[in-house]
Amino acid sequence: MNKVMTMQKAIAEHVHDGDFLYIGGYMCRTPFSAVHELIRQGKKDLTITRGNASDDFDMLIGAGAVKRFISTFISLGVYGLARCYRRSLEKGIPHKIEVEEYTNLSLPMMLMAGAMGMPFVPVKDMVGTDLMNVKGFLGEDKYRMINSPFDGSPVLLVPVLKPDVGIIHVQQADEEGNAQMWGIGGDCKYGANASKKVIVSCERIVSRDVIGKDPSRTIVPDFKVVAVVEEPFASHPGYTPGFYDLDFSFGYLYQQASNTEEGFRAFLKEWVMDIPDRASYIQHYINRFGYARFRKLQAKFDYGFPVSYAY
Amino acid sequence: MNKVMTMQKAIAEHVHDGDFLYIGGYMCRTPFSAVHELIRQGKKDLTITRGNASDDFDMLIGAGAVKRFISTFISLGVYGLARCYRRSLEKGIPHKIEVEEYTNLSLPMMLMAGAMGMPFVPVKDMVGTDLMNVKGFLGEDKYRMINSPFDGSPVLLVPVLKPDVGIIHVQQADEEGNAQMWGIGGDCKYGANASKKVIVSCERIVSRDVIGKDPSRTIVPDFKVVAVVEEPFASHPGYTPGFYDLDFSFGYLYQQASNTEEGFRAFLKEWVMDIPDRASYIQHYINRFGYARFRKLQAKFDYGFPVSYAY
Amino acid sequence: MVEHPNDYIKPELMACCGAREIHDGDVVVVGTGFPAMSANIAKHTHAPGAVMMQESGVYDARPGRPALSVGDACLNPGSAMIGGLTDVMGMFLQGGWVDVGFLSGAQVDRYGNLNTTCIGPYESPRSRLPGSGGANPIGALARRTLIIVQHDPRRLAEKVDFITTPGYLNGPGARERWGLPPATGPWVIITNKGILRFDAETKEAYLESCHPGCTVEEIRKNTGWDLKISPEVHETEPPRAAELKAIREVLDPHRMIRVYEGKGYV
Amino acid sequence: MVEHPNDYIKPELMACCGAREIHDGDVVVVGTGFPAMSANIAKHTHAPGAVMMQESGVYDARPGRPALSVGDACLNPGSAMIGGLTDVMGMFLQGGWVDVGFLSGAQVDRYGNLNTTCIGPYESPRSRLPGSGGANPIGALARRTLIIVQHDPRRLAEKVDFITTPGYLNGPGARERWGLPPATGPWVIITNKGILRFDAETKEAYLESCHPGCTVEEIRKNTGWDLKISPEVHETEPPRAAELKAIREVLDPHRMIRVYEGKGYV
Repeated sequence: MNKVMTMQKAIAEHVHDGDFLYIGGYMCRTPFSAVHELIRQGKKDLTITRGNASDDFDMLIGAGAVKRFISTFISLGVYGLARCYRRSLEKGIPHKIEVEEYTNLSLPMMLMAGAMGMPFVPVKDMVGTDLMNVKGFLGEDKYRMINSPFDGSPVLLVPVLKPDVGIIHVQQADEEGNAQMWGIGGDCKYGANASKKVIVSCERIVSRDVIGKDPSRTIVPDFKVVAVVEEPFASHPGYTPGFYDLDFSFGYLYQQASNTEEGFRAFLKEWVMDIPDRASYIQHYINRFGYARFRKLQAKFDYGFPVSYAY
Repeated sequence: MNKVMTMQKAIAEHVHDGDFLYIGGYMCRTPFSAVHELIRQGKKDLTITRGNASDDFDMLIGAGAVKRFISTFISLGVYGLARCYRRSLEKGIPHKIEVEEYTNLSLPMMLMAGAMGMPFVPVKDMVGTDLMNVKGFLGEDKYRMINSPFDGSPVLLVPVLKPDVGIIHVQQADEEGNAQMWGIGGDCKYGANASKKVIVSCERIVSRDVIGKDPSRTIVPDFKVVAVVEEPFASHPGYTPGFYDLDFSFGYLYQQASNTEEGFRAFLKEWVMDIPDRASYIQHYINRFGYARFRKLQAKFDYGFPVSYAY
Repeated sequence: MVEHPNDYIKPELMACCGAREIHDGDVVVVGTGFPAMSANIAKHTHAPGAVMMQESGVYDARPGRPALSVGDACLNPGSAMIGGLTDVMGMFLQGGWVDVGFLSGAQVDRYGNLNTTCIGPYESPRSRLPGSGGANPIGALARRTLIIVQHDPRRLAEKVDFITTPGYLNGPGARERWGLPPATGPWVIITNKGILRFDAETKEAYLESCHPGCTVEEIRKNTGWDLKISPEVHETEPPRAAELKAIREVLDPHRMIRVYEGKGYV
Repeated sequence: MVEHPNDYIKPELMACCGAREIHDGDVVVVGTGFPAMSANIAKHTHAPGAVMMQESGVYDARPGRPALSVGDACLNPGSAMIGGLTDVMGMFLQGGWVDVGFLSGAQVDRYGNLNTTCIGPYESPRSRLPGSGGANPIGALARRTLIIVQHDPRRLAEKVDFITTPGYLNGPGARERWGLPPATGPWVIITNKGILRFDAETKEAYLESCHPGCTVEEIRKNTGWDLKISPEVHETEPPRAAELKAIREVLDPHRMIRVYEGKGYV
């Protein structure tokens, strides 16, 4: 079944207020066009998660779309602390979100366990720290300590995560949703496969034959995918390996803007609310900063070697 | 550090009698030259494991190298039941091996858990069947049933596996041991990474630069690898995607030979004991069956598309 | 009006019976031979949206020849996704995405429990069989398990020597007590003589239909337990023209299926 | 005889102090800035066999520019292996393969417990910080954790507002009681004023050496607890010529390290 559609349609049909969303990316392959669409459509009361969150999560929080955040870390990278996140937790602006805190080991393991249908998963970190003393909306179910039935040693068990929707950006996918990725993965493969349904945006749609030429690159099979959106440059200001680089100066622009609530609102108006879709976003970027700077972000040519699966 | 050596040296230096070995492969990328070398060097009292075992495990058992087998399944595929395995368990020839039985879900999960440093792993299969009533050398530690501390539901926990040595065959590796694979994986990635050290045989050794052109294909990092053996055609009569096909008639030859103890001994003499190394094995194959048949096994040309990781 | 040519062979009939149990859109774990054939017949007739995977880690393979094992070389080129055992057995099967699994065995009992481990006592087997492989998890976790087996009193046994793969275990409520997922379990037993289904209450297999040429008496005689008969017992629908067309023109032009004649299963 | 040029800046000294804690053959989890610099200095001087990885899933990267984050685009091309968080944090770190991890924080106490979560009460923080990320698992599971922090009484605190990452927790035996792996924990605290190590018995950090120009008194005054002093307290060895050569000619020709001047850590 051909699942190609616009991001507007994908988000409108498959994401509902109150949903639990896994949003992939690690500066690498951030599905930013989907994040903008979530904000444009005024989705609210969302629970969001992934390991190492960044500007996209900060923007969702600042826009008031988020009720709960299953977190490990959030910052603007080189540009320091996440401004909207701080305003939410320090000043309740626009409102105080509920946070459940894990780590970059335990949370990815919880997503892996969700993908693999496990009831819970043992992890070796977190013990002895205040991460065990603060419990959010999961309450007692944030974790359980047991003694191993094998050797009696103390073992921390954390719950599995099964998001309602997984949203990821990949290099290429076919029209039915077989999604292929290379480069830094973050918790993308397990986060998407732990989700009940997956929205895939991609730099390019390729034929099923192209997928079949290198099936080991596929991280999500089509039967889990409900929407495929061809969205070049979707990760900006993040990057996608083989396609374009991080846009550091845009990151600085966001940091400066999000320093104040007014600045953040103005940024949101200019780059999200007044923009109908990703093509217009790129158009606006080129109008504002010039094609030369846009061109500079495009990846250099540095291809590897093809392989064969033949017999 | 350059770890390139002969299979003779790799097995002699890194495998000891009584070791616990993970031996990868799934008809696909069977490290058969390593298996032959284990037999040639008369290694004994080995514990061996992987999901879905085949002729290579049957041969090790028939040769008397195996004391214990952590098993899910073993057969000769289209050629039916594993003869040496049957003789061992039904008649004690050459001796009766000890078997600990799991499944193609639970055993791979136990290897994954071993690779990930987990203390045990919950699985949803096996419950209610005789697989829980037969316990081998692991005794009570074959599994434990608990009630989930989260919701009280019954949960089966199985132990982790941490083999002394992992032996795998891949398409390509560099001199330090970064190993790259594509096509059917079986439990190869986790089996190798669960092991304390890894012996890698490969169809070709490539430069570190070639590895770096497609790092997402790497399944084992060099720091876990103790030996790299360039061993073309190492999987025969199994196959390696992109290099050569299954050799069905050789599989039939093995089935016929292994039907009787004498036949098996004769096969072992001709194809293992009287053969010093893999090059001689191929030489003997060509002498015996002709180059045309050898050539027929070579994979067709069917390359895919290169990708870029650039920014 | 559906056409039923009468030049079919028994393995074709059995393959068609399997195909009819697959719904459009089903996610199916297949092995080789019959199961692959049945799934492909379904895909080429009433269930174009059905998708297939092999436990070895392959999803939506496009084999250029009939696969002779779940790890066959021909499953690699052209497939949509290749991972490992933890992907198909873990992410897809244990993850709860698999609708249909095909299984066979040396013995099956009235509750659909299967034995692929040993004939005779486990510690000193008369015949040692391969073991579970993917069978136990498929029987434990697939929504509908389709069992294909040759029909004789030794195979359809009063008691299996070893329960390798869970059917309904010792009857109603047993799967639930062990924490197996709801709405999973054996769905049908397809033999070379007829089709057995499982009673919703008792979970016991009963005879639903006899293949053309087979009688209820013959089937009862060849079943190891006192087989119950459906009040609506009838003749199994023979292969439809469209099904045979798919087999003979698309899936198996060389009629390799003939090798199964006289055998009941793969 | 080792040469010590005196034209170095403080960040270069601190980077060299970090480098000297890395042994040949170590598996090191690095972040950006200092840690990457220290690990690379070690690799270019006494520890050519040390290997590095980033928690984002990258092993043995060959960045064409200094990485500004652990997920930077420049870490992709040329690396030896790229997976995901479960590969580096799971297979390598939790799997027990990591020798050295670098950490920093807003606060660290005498037992090497680190705070990167909040200043002030957790429920109503004066300043909300990023959270654990990879810090907690690195502090929990790496054999030797190297802590780099600016030296002032607020950062080297009597009590941290929140224990994000385990040092020796509340002292001897605590890590063992929680089941953390044996022979793991904080190894050294490198500040812009000196080097602190942990007492084998008490697990409390003590002053081992003062950087050139810093006095014991100044350091005690800038430490939030009653800092114990080693009887062999001495001056920190300044950067060696070979170390500075590696920094200036190979690793950082544009001297980007200058941005850290006056700051204690990244």
